[in-house]
Amino acid sequence: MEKKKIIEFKGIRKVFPGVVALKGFDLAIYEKEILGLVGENGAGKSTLMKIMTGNYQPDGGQFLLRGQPIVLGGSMEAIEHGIGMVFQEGSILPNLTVTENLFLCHEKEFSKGWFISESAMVAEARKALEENGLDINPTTLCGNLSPAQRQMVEITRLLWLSRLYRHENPILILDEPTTVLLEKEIKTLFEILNRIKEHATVILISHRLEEIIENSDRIVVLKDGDYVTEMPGKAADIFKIEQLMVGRDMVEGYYRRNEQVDPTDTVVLEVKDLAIESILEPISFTLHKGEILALVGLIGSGKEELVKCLGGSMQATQGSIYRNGKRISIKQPKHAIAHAIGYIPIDRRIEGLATDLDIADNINMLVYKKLKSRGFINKRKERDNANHWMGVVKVKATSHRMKCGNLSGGNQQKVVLGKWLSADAEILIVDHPTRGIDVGAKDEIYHHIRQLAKQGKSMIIMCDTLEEDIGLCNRMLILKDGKKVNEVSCPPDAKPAPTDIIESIV
Amino acid sequence: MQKDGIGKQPAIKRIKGRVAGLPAISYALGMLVLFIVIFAVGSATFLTRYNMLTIGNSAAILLAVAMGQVFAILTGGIDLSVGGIMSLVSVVLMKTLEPLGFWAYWLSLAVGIAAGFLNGLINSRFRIPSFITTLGSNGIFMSIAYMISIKPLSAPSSSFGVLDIVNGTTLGIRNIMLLGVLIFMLFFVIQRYTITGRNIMLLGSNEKMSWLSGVDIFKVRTIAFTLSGFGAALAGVMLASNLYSGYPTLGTVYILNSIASVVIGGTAMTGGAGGVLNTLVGVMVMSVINNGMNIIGIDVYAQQSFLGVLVIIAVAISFDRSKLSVIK
Amino acid sequence: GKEAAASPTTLSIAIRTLTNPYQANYKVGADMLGELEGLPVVTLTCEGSSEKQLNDVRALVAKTNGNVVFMIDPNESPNVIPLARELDAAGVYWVSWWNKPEDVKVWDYKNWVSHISFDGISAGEFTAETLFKSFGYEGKIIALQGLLSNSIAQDRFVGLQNILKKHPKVQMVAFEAADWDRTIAYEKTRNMLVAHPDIKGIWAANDNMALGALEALRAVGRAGQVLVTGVDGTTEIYEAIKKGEAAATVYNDSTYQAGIGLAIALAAKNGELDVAKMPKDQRQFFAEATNVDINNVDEIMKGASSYDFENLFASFSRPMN
Amino acid sequence: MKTKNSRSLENISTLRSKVSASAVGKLYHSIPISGQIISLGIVALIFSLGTNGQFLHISNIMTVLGLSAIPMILCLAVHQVIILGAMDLSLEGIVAITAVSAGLLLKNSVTANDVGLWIIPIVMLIGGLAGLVNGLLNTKLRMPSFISTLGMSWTLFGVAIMISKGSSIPLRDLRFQKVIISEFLGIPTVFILAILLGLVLYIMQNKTKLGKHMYAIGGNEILAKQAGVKVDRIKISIFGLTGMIYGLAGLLLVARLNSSAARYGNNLLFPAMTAVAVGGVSLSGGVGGALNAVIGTIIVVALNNGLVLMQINPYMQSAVNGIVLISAVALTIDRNKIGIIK
Ligand SMILES: Nc1ncnc2c1ncn2[C@@H]1O[C@H](COP(=O)(O)OP(=O)(O)OP(=O)(O)O)[C@@H](O)[C@H]1O
Ligand SMILES: Nc1ncnc2c1ncn2[C@@H]1O[C@H](COP(=O)(O)OP(=O)(O)OP(=O)(O)O)[C@@H](O)[C@H]1O
Ligand SMILES: [Mg+2]
Ligand SMILES: [Mg+2]
Repeated sequence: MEKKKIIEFKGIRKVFPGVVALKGFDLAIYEKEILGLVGENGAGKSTLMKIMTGNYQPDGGQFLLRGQPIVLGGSMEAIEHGIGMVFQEGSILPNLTVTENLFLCHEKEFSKGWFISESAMVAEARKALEENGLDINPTTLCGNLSPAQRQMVEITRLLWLSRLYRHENPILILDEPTTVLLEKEIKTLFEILNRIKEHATVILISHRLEEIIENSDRIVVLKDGDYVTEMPGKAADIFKIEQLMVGRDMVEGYYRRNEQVDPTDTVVLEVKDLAIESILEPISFTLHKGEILALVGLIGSGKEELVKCLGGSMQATQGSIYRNGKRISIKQPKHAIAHAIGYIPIDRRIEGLATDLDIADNINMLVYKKLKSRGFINKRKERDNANHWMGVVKVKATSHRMKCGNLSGGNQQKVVLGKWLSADAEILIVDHPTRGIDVGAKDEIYHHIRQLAKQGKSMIIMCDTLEEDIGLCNRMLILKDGKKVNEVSCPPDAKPAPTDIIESIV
Repeated sequence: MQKDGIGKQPAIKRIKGRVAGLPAISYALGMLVLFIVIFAVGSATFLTRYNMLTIGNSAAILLAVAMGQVFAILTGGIDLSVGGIMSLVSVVLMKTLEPLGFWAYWLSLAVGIAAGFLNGLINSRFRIPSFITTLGSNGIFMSIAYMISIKPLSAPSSSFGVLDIVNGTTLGIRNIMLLGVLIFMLFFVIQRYTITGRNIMLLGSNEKMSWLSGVDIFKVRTIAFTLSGFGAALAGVMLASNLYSGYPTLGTVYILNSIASVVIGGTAMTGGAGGVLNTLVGVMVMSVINNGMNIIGIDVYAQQSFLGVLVIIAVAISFDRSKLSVIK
Repeated sequence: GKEAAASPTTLSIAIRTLTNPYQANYKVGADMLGELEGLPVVTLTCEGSSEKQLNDVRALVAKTNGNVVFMIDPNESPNVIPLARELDAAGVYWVSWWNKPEDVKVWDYKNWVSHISFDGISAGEFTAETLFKSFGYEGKIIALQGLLSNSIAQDRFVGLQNILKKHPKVQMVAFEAADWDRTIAYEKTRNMLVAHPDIKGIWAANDNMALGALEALRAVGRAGQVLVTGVDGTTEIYEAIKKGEAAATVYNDSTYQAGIGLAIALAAKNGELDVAKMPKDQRQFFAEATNVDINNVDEIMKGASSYDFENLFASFSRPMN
Repeated sequence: MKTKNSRSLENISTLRSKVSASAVGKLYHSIPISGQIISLGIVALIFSLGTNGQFLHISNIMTVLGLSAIPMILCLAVHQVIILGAMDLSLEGIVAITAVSAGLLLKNSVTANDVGLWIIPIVMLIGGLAGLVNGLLNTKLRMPSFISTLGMSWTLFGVAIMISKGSSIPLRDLRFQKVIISEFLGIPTVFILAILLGLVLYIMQNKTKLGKHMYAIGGNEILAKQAGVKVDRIKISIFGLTGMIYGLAGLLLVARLNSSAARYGNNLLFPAMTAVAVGGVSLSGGVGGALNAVIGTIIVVALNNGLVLMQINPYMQSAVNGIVLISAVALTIDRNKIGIIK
C-alpha cells in the first residue's frame, strides 16, 4: 500500500538567538496516517510544527506541501491550505465565548451581508460540540472553562475547520493535546482521530509514550533539533524510544522504587473533617514526615479542591488543619507558605510562571531571603541558585537569564518545578509533577522526589497515571464523589496492582 | 528576536539585527548622545556649564517623580495623583517653613508618603483600578491644598536660608542635582536588590502566579504606591524650593511628563518590564529635548510639534521591544 | 562677556502660552519692538509649568551669554522670587507684568527693573458695575472665576464682590471656576442655568469665559436678554458688546505690555535708566487699562494706530505699594 | 486585620453568588451594564436629595443629556482603542487640529473659505488620517501606543497652534450651531446623534467580524494572531475609525461655541478616560463596549452637573468629585469580569 507524500521537509533550519532549534531537518509525511512525534523537551517539535503553520519562517531549507514548495504567512493561510494546529500553549481567548472562539476568523460563514447571525453561530457550535461528546454551553465565556474543556474546544475548532475547507486530505497537528485532558476525554479524542485518519493526516506530539505507541502509525524521534530515526507505531518498544530520545539507557526500576524510604511516625500534617460545601464531604487524614501520599480519584472526586484548600487558593467551609500538632488557618497561599506548605498548581504556564521574566527570576522568587548578603540580594548567589536548580530539573536553555517565554513548553514546566523544589517547603503538594516533561527529566524528578523524602520532606501528589501514583507513593488515598473511599499502603516491595485500585475509583 | 506567532521582522528590527548583542539600553543611550550632539552642533551654548546645570536641575525634579511613577507602572498600575501630591507637598512646605524651619521638609515628605500610602490602600484593599483611584485622589489632594491656601504661597525671605539647603550649590553643582543622584541610587537599589523590588516586578508580570507563590500582593501594591508618593513628595519639595513657592496646581504638568519619561525609557505600561535605569534615560531624553529646543531656537509655534515628533523618533529607535511579547 | 557685547541684545518674552489671543498678542508687541530696534526676539511659553518657565529663562541666558532682556508674565506670582534671584545673579535686566506677591518688593533686587500690573480689582469693579446697570441694579447674577489659584483671578473677583456689597439688591446666586477656558465656561454655565433660570447677568473674569457663557445662553435662547461681561478686550467680545449680548470688558493691551516692558528693560541694559536711582513709583506701579462698554467700543475696535515705546512710563496710572 | 479583610472579600463573593442565584440576580447579570445603572441611580438619588429634586427635573435631565453628547462621542471613540488593549492619548491633539481646520474652512472671520457641509467629511478625513498614523506607529514600528499617541497629540496640537496662530476664529456660519442646540421631540439633537453613533458602534462590535476580532485582540494579541486575526489591519482600522470620530467631535465643539481655537482640545482626555473606566470598560482590554461608554459618560456628566447644582464650593469640587468617583466605582465595578485589578 503506497501512501502519497503530502508534506516534505528538506533541510529545514531554524535559529533563535543563542539556540539552533532545528539543524537541517528532513522528513516526509504521508496521507492518511497518524504520525507520532517524540523527543526531549526543547528538541524542536513545536518549532517544526509552527513552521508548518507559517507561524515561524525557517532560516533555511525547503517546505513542500503536496509536492509544491510553499511559504505560509500565518495560521490563516495554513488553514486555507488545509493545515490546522492545536498549540501546546493553548490558543483559546478567555474573554470570548465558546462560540466566538470556535469560529474566530470564520465568522463570514455565518454572515448575512455585513452582519453576523449570532443564532446560526450558536446552533452550529452546539452541533460541533455535541459531535465531539462535549457538554458545554456555547455561550459561556471560555475564561470560565476548565483547562480540559478549553483544550477540547480547541480540538473541536480544528475538526470543524478541517471539514469547512473540504481538503482532500487535511493535516491536523496536535501539540501535546492530552496533557490537560481527562482519561475519558483522551479516549474520545483518540477515537475521533482514528476515525478521521481515514481522510486526513494527524501529527501527534506527546510525552506519554504509551499513547503515542498505541495510536500512531509511525513514530519519528527527534533529538537536539535533528531527525534521529523512525519506526512503525503499534509494535514500537517504549524502552527503545526512551533510549533514543535521551541518548542513554534509562535507569531500570520504575519510579525509582528502590530509593523509596519508609516514613517516620511523626505526623506533620493532620486534616480533620475538612469539607467543602457540595464538593467534598468531611475528610480526615494524616501525613507523616518523609511520606509520599498519593491522592487518587476521578475528576469530581474532590481531590483537586482538597489540595487547593491546603494550598490556600480555596477555602474549606468546615474542618480544621493541624501542622505539627498545632491548629493552623490557611486563608491565602501566603499562609500555607508561612507554614512551609508549598502547592505547585497544574496550570503552570498561567499560574506558575512569569513568562516575561527570565529563568533566574522565576526559580529564585521563593528563596530571595536566602540569596541576600548584607541585606541586599546578591547577584552571584542568585546565579548559582538558578543554575543549580536548572541542573536538577534539566532545563534546556542558553543561560539563566533567558526569558521564560522563549523556552519550550516542557522546559517552562521544569522551571516551575525547580522553583518549588528549591523552596524550603516541608510539605509539597504537587499537582501532576511530570506533566509535559520528557522521560529523561521525569526520571530525574522521581529521583529528586525520593531525595526530598529521604531528607524528611513530606509530599502529597496527584499523578498523570495510576501507575505513577502507585509507583511513587508510600500510601494512597482514594476519593470518590467527594468521599474518601479507601486507603491503600504502597510499600516498595508490595505495590498493589492498578486493576485493584480502579475498582474503588470508578 | 522573533516573537511567538509574529512572522515578519519589521524594518527597524532588521537594521537593529546588525548591531544586535548590545544591551537594549544602549540604543536609548545612543539616542540621547545623538540628541546632545545635534543640539551641541546647533548651538555653541548648549554644552556650557551653565546650561548643563540647567538641564540637570530640571532633570533631577522630573527624575524624582518618574522614579516613583515607575514603581506604580511596574505593578501594571498607574499613578495619576503625583501632580496632586507634588502640589500639596509644596503648599505644606511653604506654609510650615517659617514655624518649623528645616523640619518642614520632613513634614512635607511625610505628607507625600502618607498620600501615596492612601492610594495603595484604596487600590489594593478595595480593589479599585489604580487609574480611578489616583485620578480621584489627585482631586482630593488638590482640594486639600486649596483648603490650606487659596492664594499661591511664596517663601518668606526669612526662610531663604533653609530653602537654599536644597536649592543651593555644592562645589559648583546644584544640590538639587546631587539629590537627584541620591534618589536615583536609592530607587535603583530598591528595585534591583530588595525583595520588595523583585516582588513588584513579579506582580507586574503575573499577578495570579505571585499570589499563589505567597507574595503578599496587597502589601506589595501598597508599597509600590507609597514609593510613588515618596518620589512625588521629593519632587514637590525640590520644585517648591526651586521656585520659592507652593500652590495647588504646581505639580499638574508632571503627571503626564512623568508617565511619558517612564515609557520613553522603555518600561511597559502593562508592567513587569523595564525599571529605574530605563527611566533615568527617559528622563534625560525628555529634559535634553525640552532644553535643546529652546537653545537652538526652534520657533515657539513649532516647539510643541517638534517635541512630539522627536519623542516619536526617539521611542521608535530606542524602545526595547525584545522584552515584550506584545506591544500594546 | 566682552565679546557678547558686540552681538545684538536679544529681546525675550516669557509668557504662558500662545493658545489664547490675549497671550498671543504679547508676541506681536515683542516683534514690533524687535523690528523697531533691529534686535532678535525670542518667545518662551511655559504651558502652565512654572519650572519650565524658569528653566527656559535660564536656557536663554545661557544661550545669549547674558546678553538678553526679558519681559516676563510669571506663571504664578511667587515665581518672581527665583526669577529675580536668578537674573540678579546673571546680571540680566527684566520687567514683570501682572503677577507678584505683595510682600516681594522689586527694589530688593538690582536687575528687576519694574513690575507693572493692571488693577484687577478695578477691572472687576468696572465690569460688575456696568453689568448691574444693564438690568437696573436689581436681580440675580452668576459668576465665572478663572483658575482658582491665580491671584489676578482672585483680584477681579474681589472687585465683583466690592460692587455686590454696594448694591444689596443684586445677588450672586452661584459662582464656579472655569479655569479661563471657554469650553468649561460653557458647560458650567449650562449647569448653573438649570438651577438659576431667572438670572439677569453673568460676570466672568475674562472674555474667553464670557464668550463660553454667551454661547450657553444662546443654547437656551437667552443670549441678548442676559448680558455677560469679561476682561481682556478681544475682538469677539467687542462684537458681542455691539450686538447687545455683552455689557463690558476691560482692554488690557498685551501688544503694548510686551513692547513697553521690553523697552524699559532694554533702557536699563543700555544704561539709559539707572535702576538703583529710579523712584519707587517707576519700579512697581499699576498701568492704565481701558474700560470698554457700548459707548466706546467702536473707537476701541479701530485699534491703536501706532504704539509709543519711547515714553517708558506713559501708561502709569497709580503707584503700587 | 488581614484575615478580617479576606473574609469580607469572601462574604462579598458569596453574597454575589447568592444574588446571582435569584431571579433578580439573573436579570442583574443578563444586563451587561447593570452595575453602572445602579451607580447612576445612586448618583441621581444623592443629588436629588441634595437639590430638592431639581436634579431629576426634566429640564435638568435634558441639560445633562445635551452636555453629555460631545464627551460621549469622545468616549465612544477612545473606548474602541481601549478594547484593543491599547491606549490613545491623541484625542486632544486630533480634536485641536480638526477644530482649527473646521474654524478656518467654514465661513469665518479670518479666511475667505466656506466649504459648508463638506466640512463633515473633511474633519473625519483629517481625524482618520491622524488615527491611521497612530495605528501605523503602533503596529508597523511596534511602538507602545501610549507614547506614540502622546507624541502625535503634541505634534498635532502644535500644528493646530501654528495654523491658528494661537488665536480663536469666530464663525460666520450659524447653521451648525443651530443644529447642535436644536431639539427633537424635546431631546437635544446632539444627544440623539451621540446615541446613534453608539448604536452603530454597538452593532459593529457585536455583529461584525471587525468587532469580534477587536475583542480577540484585546483578549490576547498573540493568540488572536495565531488564530488568523489580521491584527495589524484591525488595529490600524480601529485607530483610524477612532480618529474619524474625534474629528466629528472637534467639529461639534466648534459648532457649539460658534468659534474655534486650538485650545478647544484641552481638558477632554481625562473626562473621556474616566467615563471609559466608570462605564466598566476594562483598561487592560477585551471587556466592555459601546453601552458601557454611553452609561459611563452619562454618569460622569451627571456628576459634574450635580456638583454645580448642589453648589459645592469650587475649591472643594475636585475632592468631592474624587470621592464620588472612587465610591461609585467601588460599589459597581464587576471585579470578576474585569479580572485582575491593576
Ligand atoms: N478507567 C481507568 N483506567 C485506568 N486508570 C484510571 C481510570 N480512571 C482513572 N484512572 C486513574 O485514576 C487517576 C485519576 O484520574 P483522573 O483522570 O480523574 O484525574 P487526573 O488525570 O489525575 O486529574 P486531572 O483532572 O487533573 O487531569 C489517574 O491516575 C488515572 O490514571
Ligand atoms: N521564541 C523563541 N525564542 C528563543 N528560543 C526559542 C523560541 N522558541 C523556541 N525556542 C527554543 O527552541 C528550542 C526548541 O523548542 P520547541 O518549543 O520546539 O521544543 P519542543 O520540542 O516542542 O519541546 P517541549 O517538549 O518542551 O514542548 C528550545 O531550545 C527553545 O528554547
Ligand atoms: Mg513543545
Ligand atoms: Mg488526567
